[in-house]
Amino acid sequence: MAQHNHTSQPVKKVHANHHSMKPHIVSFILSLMLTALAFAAVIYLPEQKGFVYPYIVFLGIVQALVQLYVWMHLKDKGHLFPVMGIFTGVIIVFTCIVMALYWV
Amino acid sequence: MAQHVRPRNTGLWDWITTVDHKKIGILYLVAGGFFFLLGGLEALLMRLQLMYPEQNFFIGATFNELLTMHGTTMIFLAAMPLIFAVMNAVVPLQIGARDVAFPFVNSLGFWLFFSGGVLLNLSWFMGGAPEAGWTAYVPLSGMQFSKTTGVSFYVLGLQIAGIGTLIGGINFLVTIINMRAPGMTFMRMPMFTWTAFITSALILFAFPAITVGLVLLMFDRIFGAVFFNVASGGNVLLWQHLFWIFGHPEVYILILPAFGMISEVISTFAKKRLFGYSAMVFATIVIGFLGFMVWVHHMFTVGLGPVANSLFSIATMLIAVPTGIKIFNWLFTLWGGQIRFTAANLFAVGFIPTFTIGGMTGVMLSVAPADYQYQDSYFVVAHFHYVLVGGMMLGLFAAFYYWWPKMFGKMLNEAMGKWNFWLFFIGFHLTFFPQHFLGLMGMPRRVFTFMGGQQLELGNLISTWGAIIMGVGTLLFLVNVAYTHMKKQPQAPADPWDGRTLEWTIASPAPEYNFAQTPRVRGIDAFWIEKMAGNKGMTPAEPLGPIHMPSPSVLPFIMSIGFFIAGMGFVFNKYLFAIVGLGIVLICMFFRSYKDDEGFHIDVEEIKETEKGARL
Amino acid sequence: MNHADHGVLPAEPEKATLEGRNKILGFWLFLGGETVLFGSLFATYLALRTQYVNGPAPHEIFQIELIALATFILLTSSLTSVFAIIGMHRQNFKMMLFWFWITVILGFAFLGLEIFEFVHYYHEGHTLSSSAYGSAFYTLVGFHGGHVLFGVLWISLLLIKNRKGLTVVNAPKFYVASLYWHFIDVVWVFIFTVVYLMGILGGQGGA
Amino acid sequence: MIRRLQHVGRMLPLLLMVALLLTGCGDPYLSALQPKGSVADMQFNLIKLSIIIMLGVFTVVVVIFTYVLIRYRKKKGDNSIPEQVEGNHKLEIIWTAIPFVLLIILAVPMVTTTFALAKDYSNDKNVVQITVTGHQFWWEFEYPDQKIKTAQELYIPVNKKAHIKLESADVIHSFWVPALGGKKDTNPGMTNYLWLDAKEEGVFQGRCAELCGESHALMDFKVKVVSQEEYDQWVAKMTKGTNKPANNAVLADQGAEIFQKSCVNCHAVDGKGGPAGPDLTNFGDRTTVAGILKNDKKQLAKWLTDPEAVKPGNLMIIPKLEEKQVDALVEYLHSLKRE
Ligand code: HEA
Ligand code: HEA
Ligand code: HEC
Ligand code: CUA
Ligand SMILES: [Cu+2]
Repeated sequence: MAQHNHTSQPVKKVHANHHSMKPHIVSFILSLMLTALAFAAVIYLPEQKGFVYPYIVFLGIVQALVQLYVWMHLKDKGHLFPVMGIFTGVIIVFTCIVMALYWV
Repeated sequence: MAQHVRPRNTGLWDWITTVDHKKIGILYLVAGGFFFLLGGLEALLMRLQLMYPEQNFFIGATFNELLTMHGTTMIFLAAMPLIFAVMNAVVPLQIGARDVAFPFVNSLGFWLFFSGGVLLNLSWFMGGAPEAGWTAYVPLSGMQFSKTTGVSFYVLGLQIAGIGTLIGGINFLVTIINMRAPGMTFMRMPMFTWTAFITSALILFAFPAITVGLVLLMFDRIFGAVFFNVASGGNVLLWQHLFWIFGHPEVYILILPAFGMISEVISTFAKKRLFGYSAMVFATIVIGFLGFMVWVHHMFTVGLGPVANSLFSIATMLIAVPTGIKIFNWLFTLWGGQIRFTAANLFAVGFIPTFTIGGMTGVMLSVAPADYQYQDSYFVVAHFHYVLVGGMMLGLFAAFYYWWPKMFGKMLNEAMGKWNFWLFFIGFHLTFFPQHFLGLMGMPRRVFTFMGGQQLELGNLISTWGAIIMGVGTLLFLVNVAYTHMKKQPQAPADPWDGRTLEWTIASPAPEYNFAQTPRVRGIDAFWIEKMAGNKGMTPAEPLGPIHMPSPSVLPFIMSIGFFIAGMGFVFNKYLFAIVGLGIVLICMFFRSYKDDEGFHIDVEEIKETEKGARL
Repeated sequence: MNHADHGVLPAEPEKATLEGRNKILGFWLFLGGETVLFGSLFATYLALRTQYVNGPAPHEIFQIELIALATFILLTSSLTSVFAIIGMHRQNFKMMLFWFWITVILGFAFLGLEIFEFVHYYHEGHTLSSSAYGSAFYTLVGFHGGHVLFGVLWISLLLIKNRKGLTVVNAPKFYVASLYWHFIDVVWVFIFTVVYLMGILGGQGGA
Repeated sequence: MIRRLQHVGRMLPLLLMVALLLTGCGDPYLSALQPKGSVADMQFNLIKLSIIIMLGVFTVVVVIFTYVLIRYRKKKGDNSIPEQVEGNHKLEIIWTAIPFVLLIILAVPMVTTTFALAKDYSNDKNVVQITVTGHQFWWEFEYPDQKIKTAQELYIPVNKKAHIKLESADVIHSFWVPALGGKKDTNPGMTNYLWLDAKEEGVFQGRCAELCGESHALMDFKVKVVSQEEYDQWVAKMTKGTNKPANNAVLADQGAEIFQKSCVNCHAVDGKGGPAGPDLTNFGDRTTVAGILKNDKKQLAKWLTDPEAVKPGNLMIIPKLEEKQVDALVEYLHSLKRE
């Protein structure tokens, strides 16, 4: 297929880690652990809500970042606009959440 | 590589299947223009009713239908598509691209907008139009208080049109990020392309909020959910938040492209580069960002408390700073220039003081305790028409006069254009200036009448006469278009205005493939640089070769029909229709994904032929 | 171009053409929009999280084992779709197909659990109309479920259609589908945290 | 600082002009430009301050604008190419900084006023406590301490604060008395507060400022500001008073009978009757029917004959009444006068 051969962005070169399973298995185990920690906190510390709420939200955010950066390759080069897209979204989501908690 | 034959379609079929951004631009222009006339007609009817106190032409529900449909039509079905029209016609040309990133999606975007718009307007004939205002506040817009199907039409029409707008926005983002010609760095992009870029980003992040709002309202109205039903624990402020988290960015979605158009027109007709280009870019980004942080200024009177009100009041005021930067940069672009008062430039120049007034009443509104007086009064109506009509519409008219030759290959008549400007401009101020005072004198908005003897008569009378004059001005534009296209006249030159940017380096109208050879860009105002260097045109960045084009497709049109049928099905609780409609959509998606579009090629001979015929 | 040339693919076939790069970037931006979409749904849920007037409260009906299982399934499916993309990058077409099919199967398993769960709640009197809480719950979780459903259908279709081999034309499609699938998993992380775990704790508190 | 004062000094005549211009505007009992209470006063001060700032900015813009358009228009035959100026940092900093300063000048009184207007007087014994409920398309006023319920006309004593609790019976309305102060919404499922006072006796026009359905335009009410004595008398009348006998007692009795049959489900008189319509206990004293018609025989008859023609979409649904019945009802309703 002929392409529009004018582009301001050169074709990206390969990154070796795309071929390797290791980082992905590591992040899978990490995700499992984070999930398990969250469930455990809810099961074993049901009375300490003041701690558990922020704690599990924090775990969730860490897990989301791991998945975004490792599995969805945001850590790789050439992902400036995806990163901007997602995090602009996140900022707006954050304002929405604040709205929901304080002003509705 | 298989050489595919170039499909040759003509007439209606061609318009329905086209994926050419220039033609889609024209489709947006025609459809948006039609809806503008419709919205204008609704405005005229309202103004007629309010010409004298206690008249009885359109009262009660009818008036509410008119005002809801006027606002909704103007914002979603006139302003948005007219902006998309100019973006489609101009952005790819300004960045030296042969096409947009997703031609198919682009066409789907148009057809979705159009079917949403048609769906919404059919409500007039199918049980009544929505009557809860363009803001559709719950619970008034809920089933309990709005028993006709009007609001359901509103919900589904906007939902469908909104999806179209959203994918259109993504298309422009990717086009601008990935398809720029060599040398066209971000900081060399023309101002209009910049504003189109930021506007598309705002669309991407703002529309999902209204999508969710509309889904909640639809579930409440159609599936018995209770989001807004206070007795079941629902909350009526939730809708207002979701609406305005979208709604405020929406007004910047509308004004930013107008800022871009003005920037192009003013710098061309002052024969100067844009003063403070980098500050302009920066200001655009800041306005876009702040736009998401101020939505509560529409809700000062709902009782969120002094802390929220103060914070959002200050955040809102801050937007005056980047906007002020823009105003002064335009003034200083004109400063020291060689100003030519063409029709396009009249509109652009008229924009400056008019928008300034609108912006300043905006800042007045942002003062929360004072807004307790202005809110939902005609003062607000005056404010937003100053920014929307005096700002955005003047910008759009400037853009039409300026880019008409590039879109159609014909020049609009200048003398008529000037009449068009003066009638519209004077009519505009007559209509909306007195409304500031009406509001302060105690006239609420969205009222179908006012009582005599409260000193509101004069203002309303002037306002109605102004609207009539504005209507004549608008009609004059139509006459101008008709005259231009009926009269035999030579094809417009490629560069009629002594332009500065890439779109003026190619023939008018632009050939199908835009650029025979992709140009190499050497700086801001790329064409002007070459002109000053004594070059005839741009230096090509590639040898002449066959050009690959996407094939036309009727799928977008069919998909939009599917959405239309589904929408109707939901409005009338006929789920069979809904399923059939959505089925059509899914089948089209299946086909699209199943059959790869291989496109076709325009060969070198044909390109040479076309280029020879062009009047460069 | 659809046919032939396996093996001579560029290293990252999904980004080899401008069309491919456009598709991937466009899809990322779309995910940015989806972020706001789910964010608004989360905000709605949070705003109404204590409004279970006539219906049951979350801690009365949620079953933590079920949620743990669903979470595990979806997380694993995300991993398998990573493997599929690794297969693509190794130009091992069979490997890619295999892992994508596993992903699809896991996706269906997740959906099955969710349907089972919803039916169960329905019998407990927790419905779309039982309370504002119910409306918010079903809309948020249902939107996610709808995304899962769309995802499995989409990936299946891709797999059925592209049996012949990998090309620079279909590589971006697979890549984008895997991005979509990961995104659904990321959203689920917040759903199990905010909706289920916090619900089980007793939704009264703030976050 | 001194420069700033001089600046303000030069603005003074302008300020006076603006004030004069604005205070001349509109019906004195309706217009926000002729404030008659401390809330409206504070708001009017902010309005004036912001208008002055805006006029200043606008003058600068228009002066530059006019100069540029006249001075730099292209002259015939002049084909020179203007210098392509890139920008000017000094200028750009100036027009970024000055608006900032102006906004701070505006923001400070904004914040203080916002908090002043949000003061809670709900437990203040010296403040009149009132509950206002918005209905499609009429206003209900309740004085919980005195156990008075009325509609369409709100009585408050002059120079005394009133703390107003805002509620809604159906959709969102907004309570607005421009000459006394800004508006606040009545939200279903929520309670809002607002305080007001009036510095002058008189009848002030109030309106609903949020689209609430077909007759939103006609959802007017009146605020009657009276002297403290008059107010006390009114309270006494409303709480302990009885009605004066009607002029035509026979007719009025007939009316009362019809009323008990067809109207009492929705309207209460002396605490007996349904809540769907306005309380009519003191209807004879009101100056309006349904907030918009003059309360005389003819207009009341018009309302009773065809309420829909007066207020489209209103929720008073009654069977068609005969002329005689209407006459009787009018006589009866006008006899509902407190003494
Ligand atoms: C194109 C559309 C557009 C634009 C650009 C704006 C711009 C602004 N708007 Fe407007 N607005 C609307 C469309 C728009 N608005 C609409 C449609 C509504 C009503 C919706 C409805 O209820 O139906 C509305 C309502 C609205 C409200 C709510 C009113 C109410 O309902 O009570 C407020 C309150 O803060 C507000 C504020 C502002 C401000 C501060 C700006 C600023 O961005 C303006 C900035 C510009 C300037 C200030 C001028 C130039 C600056 C200088 C020359 C520098 C120096 C200036 C100073 C120091 C002051 N707007
Ligand atoms: C881009 C947006 C936009 C535009 C361009 C306009 C344009 C105009 N608007 Fe609009 N207006 C809104 C957006 C806009 N408005 C919004 C959002 C609202 C709020 C709605 C709500 O409260 O919910 C509103 C509300 C609104 C009101 C207040 C209604 C109320 O609160 O009761 C009024 C009243 O004067 C008004 C008047 C006008 C007028 C006279 C024009 C004029 O500029 C129109 C000029 C054009 C014409 C006059 C057309 C001329 C053409 C013909 C006559 C030919 C017709 C032929 C065919 C159809 C084939 N508008
Ligand atoms: C279904 C309920 C209902 C019934 C029955 C009803 N009304 Fe009404 N009435 C209302 C409502 C609601 C209003 C307020 C209308 C408005 O202003 O929008 C009203 C308003 C009025 C008013 C004006 C009140 C004011 O404060 O200005 C009068 C007088 C009146 N009704 C008299 C009557 C009489 C007499 C009858 C019987 C023949 C009657 N109503 C029966 C509901 C009812
Ligand atoms: Cu009540 Cu408008
Ligand atoms: Cu706004």
